[in-house]
Amino acid sequence: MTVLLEARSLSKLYPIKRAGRGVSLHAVDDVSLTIAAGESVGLVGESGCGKSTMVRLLGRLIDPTAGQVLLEGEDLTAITQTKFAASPSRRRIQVVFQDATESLNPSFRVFQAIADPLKRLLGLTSSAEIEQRVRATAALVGLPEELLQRYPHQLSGGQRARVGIARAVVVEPSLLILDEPTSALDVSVQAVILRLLDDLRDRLSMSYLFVSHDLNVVRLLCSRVVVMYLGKIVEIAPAEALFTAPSHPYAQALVAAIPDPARRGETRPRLDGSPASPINPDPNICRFYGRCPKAADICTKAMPPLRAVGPDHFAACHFALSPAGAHDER
Amino acid sequence: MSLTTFARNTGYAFGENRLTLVAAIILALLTLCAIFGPSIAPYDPLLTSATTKLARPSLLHPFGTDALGRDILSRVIVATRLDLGMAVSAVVLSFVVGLALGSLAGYFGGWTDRIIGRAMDTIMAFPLFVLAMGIVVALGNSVANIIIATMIINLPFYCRFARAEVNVRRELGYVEAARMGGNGPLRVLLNHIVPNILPPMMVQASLNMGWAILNAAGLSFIGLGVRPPTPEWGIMVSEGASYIISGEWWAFMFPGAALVLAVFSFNMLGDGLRDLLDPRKRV
Amino acid sequence: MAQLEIDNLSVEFRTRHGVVRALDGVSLSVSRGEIVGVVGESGSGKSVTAYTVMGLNDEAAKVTNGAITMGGIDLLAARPEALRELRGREMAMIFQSPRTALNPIRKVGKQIEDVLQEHAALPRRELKAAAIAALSRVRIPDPERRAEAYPFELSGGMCQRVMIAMALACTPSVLIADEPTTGLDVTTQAVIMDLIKEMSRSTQMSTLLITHDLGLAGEYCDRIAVMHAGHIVEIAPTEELLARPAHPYTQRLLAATPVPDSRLDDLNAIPGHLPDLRGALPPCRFSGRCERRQPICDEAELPWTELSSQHLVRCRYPLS
Amino acid sequence: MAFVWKRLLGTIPSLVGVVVLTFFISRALPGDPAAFFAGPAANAASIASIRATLGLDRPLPVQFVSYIADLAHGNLGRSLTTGQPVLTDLLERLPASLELSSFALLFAIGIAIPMGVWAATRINGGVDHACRAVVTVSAAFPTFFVGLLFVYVFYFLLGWAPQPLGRLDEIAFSPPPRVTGAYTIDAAIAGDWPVLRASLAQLILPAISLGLFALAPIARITRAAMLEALSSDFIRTARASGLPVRKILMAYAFRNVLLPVSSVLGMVFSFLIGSNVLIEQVFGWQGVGAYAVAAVIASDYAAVQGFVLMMAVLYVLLNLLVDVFATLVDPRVRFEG
Repeated sequence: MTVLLEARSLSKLYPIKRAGRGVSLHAVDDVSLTIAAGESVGLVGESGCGKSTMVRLLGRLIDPTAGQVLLEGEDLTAITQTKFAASPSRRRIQVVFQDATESLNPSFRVFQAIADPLKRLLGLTSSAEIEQRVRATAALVGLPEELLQRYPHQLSGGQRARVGIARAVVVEPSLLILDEPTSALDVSVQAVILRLLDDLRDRLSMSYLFVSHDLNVVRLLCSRVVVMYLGKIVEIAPAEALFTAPSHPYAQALVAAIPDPARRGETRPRLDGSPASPINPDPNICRFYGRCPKAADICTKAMPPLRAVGPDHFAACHFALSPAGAHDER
Repeated sequence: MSLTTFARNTGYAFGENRLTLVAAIILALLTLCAIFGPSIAPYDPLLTSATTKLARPSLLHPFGTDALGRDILSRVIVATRLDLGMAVSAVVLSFVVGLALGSLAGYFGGWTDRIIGRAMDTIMAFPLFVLAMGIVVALGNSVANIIIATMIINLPFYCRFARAEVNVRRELGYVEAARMGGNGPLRVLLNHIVPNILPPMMVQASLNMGWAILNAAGLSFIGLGVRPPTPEWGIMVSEGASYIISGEWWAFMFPGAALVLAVFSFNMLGDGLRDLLDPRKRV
Repeated sequence: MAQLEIDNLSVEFRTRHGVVRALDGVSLSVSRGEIVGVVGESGSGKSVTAYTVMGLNDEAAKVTNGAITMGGIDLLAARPEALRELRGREMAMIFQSPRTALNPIRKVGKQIEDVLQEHAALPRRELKAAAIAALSRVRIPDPERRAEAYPFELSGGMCQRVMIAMALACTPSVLIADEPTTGLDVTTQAVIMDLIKEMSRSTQMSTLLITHDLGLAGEYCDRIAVMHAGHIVEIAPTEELLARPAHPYTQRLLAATPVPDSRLDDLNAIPGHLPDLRGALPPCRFSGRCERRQPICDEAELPWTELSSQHLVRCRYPLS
Repeated sequence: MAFVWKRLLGTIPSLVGVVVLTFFISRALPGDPAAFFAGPAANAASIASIRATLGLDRPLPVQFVSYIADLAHGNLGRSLTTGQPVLTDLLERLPASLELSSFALLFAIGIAIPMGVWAATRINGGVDHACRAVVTVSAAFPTFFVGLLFVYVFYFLLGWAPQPLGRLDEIAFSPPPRVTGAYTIDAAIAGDWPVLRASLAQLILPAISLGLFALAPIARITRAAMLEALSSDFIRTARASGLPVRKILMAYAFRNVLLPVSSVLGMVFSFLIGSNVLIEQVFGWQGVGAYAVAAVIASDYAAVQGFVLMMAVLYVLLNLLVDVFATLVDPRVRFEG
């Protein structure tokens, strides 16, 4: 298994000027993560947990406050934003953005939208070649040719989603980051897009980072899942393990919250309240403290590190069971 | 927007609101006056006559004559070029400068934004017409300076509008997608953002044109910028004002009506354009 | 007799581009303490149904046929003023995006007081205490302090609780929940749905849950009605509907909805899209998308098939 | 009240900007003020001596410091035409302008807001059409032209209005003892009803001409904001809760309209102060605007600069009032501030 992308201790802090010097919102806080070649990783968590910031950090759309993003060992964060736009690595990480309506330039026809990255990133100038590649990609994502001359507002939601995907895969990236690609679609369309995405990953041998709040969808597409809470990773697990035996109390609540007709009438543990403030959080208090059913004194004294709780399975909780069994470090 | 939808929307805008069509026709006529004014005018606008002072409107002089016996119709026609010219040049200047400054401020943020924003705030801290007066007085009493003053007091509107529009779009998916697609900052701004903010800015400009005309005319009304005997609507109204209390209404009425007509047409056209661009935003 | 009874309801919208037949022959009933789900994709008419019951449709909407009764009162015949007095007291509604559904510049406690003041026979000085009591009924911690908050100071989940507190302040007999958890996090969704379920059980309230999420309806509803293009195509007790869908659309919808044990290969799309609701429509509005379609589907009147006393399907050839 | 202080502090950058810009307008722009003051007949020596007396031969920063020092002492220079200190002149005439503008504003708000609200509740109804017509027409009419039209119709043709020559017919009446400087208020204080009546008669036409121009933006924004409020989610909630129509309109929709309306008031003040200059000119109103126009014609440099500065300061203060009002109306503003 070769590592394609590695995030090392990534942090993104947004200073809050009004509140004074040194006060900042910790959107992403010391997050490390790897994605293997050909792997599909899910990223879940509630709104405001730092998912979108992670997308922008890994997509090199914003600069991290600290930490690095490495693509096959090359430190991308060492390249400045402006230079990165023209660097050969730019094409290797692409993002499919949430809400296809907003992510398409309203004044670009579908053809232009797909052709633009070809011109900029691959430096293609021959219009015959561009046209050939745009058509091939359109066919690949199931976009009828007659739609190429349309504007985004003349397309349906599903068609827009396909254009968004086509624009990202036309440059044949190694890593495709999908930011809630189906959240605005009806289930019937979502099903088609999910199958398309799964199919594309095989055909173009890409890795996926699939960001979603819908755990059922993540489960369908991903082999490994990363759970974030308030800027921190709280659990990393193989998909099956996460859904059958989540280890971190937040992950447990998350899995328990999935609507499931098969479990009608069961009383399941619920997570009440709202998350603590992401502004200058105390580095020695577990971020989940205050909402956590297992909270104890130790949780306010030390931030629990991610540690192994099973094969390829890590959790950041003082009470997570280690693989050896029932020993905890109280 | 495809050509057919554009045609449909145009038809819609005109059909739904006949005023827009009327406004477009009036503006076309005014433009003709502005271009061919001196050759259309029946008399020399500067030609005085001691015998026909303050003559009532008649077949010979449809709009009557002024206190110096000059033909008011000719003066109103010839003045079109100057009045529209001042407003159009001021609006075009503030449009271009405002778009440039606003886009830079909105896209790059930080210091660029703060400096430009502070400058605009300072302009906006004045009552705008009063600032325009101050500027013309300081720069000197000339038509060029009226244009500059009108441009300056209009600038914040365009600048802020462009800044806000760019700012909204900067975070939008398609701009981030353009960056993912290898576009550098300038290209993102020029190829992906500016084309999308031009249409709403043009609407803004056409709505603003009426105001620019009013400002320029207001300045000449109080004796700034244009000097007699140059025909200009504002100054003609001002000259005619003295004869109202003795009942010679035509000297102020016709140039004033021309002014109203021009402002009204631009406002209507702006409203129509806005409907055309976004039928939902109808007010 | 059911608390809420919708009988053969048809609604049209007059638009610039023609008359949209948004609802056609919709019948549905909700008993005391029962939660009935209305499930469908966007444009299926589920929200129109809810708004028509509440009398909140805009002026372009016109009820062309049918009846709605609540506790024996004919809602469609009621005078606007009488209907207004029922809203908030006898029937209440909660919406999606609770943050914008609350008045941004009025304290949330005050907004609940407004409802109480209108519908509850309470002296003025007791309003505040009653509002706080309503907040604590939906288990908002520290209700005295929260009553003084503005919506923007509360999280989305908390705002939805305020909405529920407001809706339930006068213990209505009918609650309509229109996508109440869309836009909320899954964990919050679970808490809110638990709360709605608990409230409807404890006060014997009839609840109509409008949702696009079949999984959610499957967990919380007693019965589910599936809507497609302004028709209810199937209605059945939840277990029955999920286990033995009889309408091809229901089956397709189930196959397209990811649930915890579904696999990608099982996930199926629904071919085609909703028919244009303007102009002529076939008796079965699904026929254009249906692979089991027969010539007769586009001709004769569409009958209801009764598979059991509780399970009705609007298809000539139901799946068995 | 902390937010009021915060807003007050927030005006400092504006005031600094105003002072700096006024200084530059008066000193650093092309055109030699000394030559200007010296008049067309001056020679190089006389210009140089004027330059020295004006302190224009000193470096710019020094000039700026002395300019600030002068301002701090309320010294705006001396008017060439009246021979008095500019500040004295302006303060003497300011009440007349404020009186006129306040009446105009009251007229505009009193008509525009009810009209906008009414129009929005019955869209495409009679009031709505009337509202749109009034907005369209009044936005197209230059204030000075409206003023002149009024004079022609109401004075010359109908004879209803008194001669448009100032604030009071001073042949028939003598001004009331000065308390506030506004004749209407002073006359009311003095209990001098004939003078009150006469001064109101003088006031009514200029105030309405001025108010008409301010009316358009207020009515427009009220109608638009009310429409938006009425179609918003929280109004739907209020309807679903069975609140009475009156309450929905006033406590829910209208209060939410106050914020956008108050934000357009800043613009309206700017219009009013500007148009005030023109209207005073038309009606011979002895306010600061007419003073400034006279100064423009007489090339009375210091007077014009003083006027610009005073109006800017007044405008900044008015905007401060608007801000404070917005903060009182909308809790969100308080928290963002």
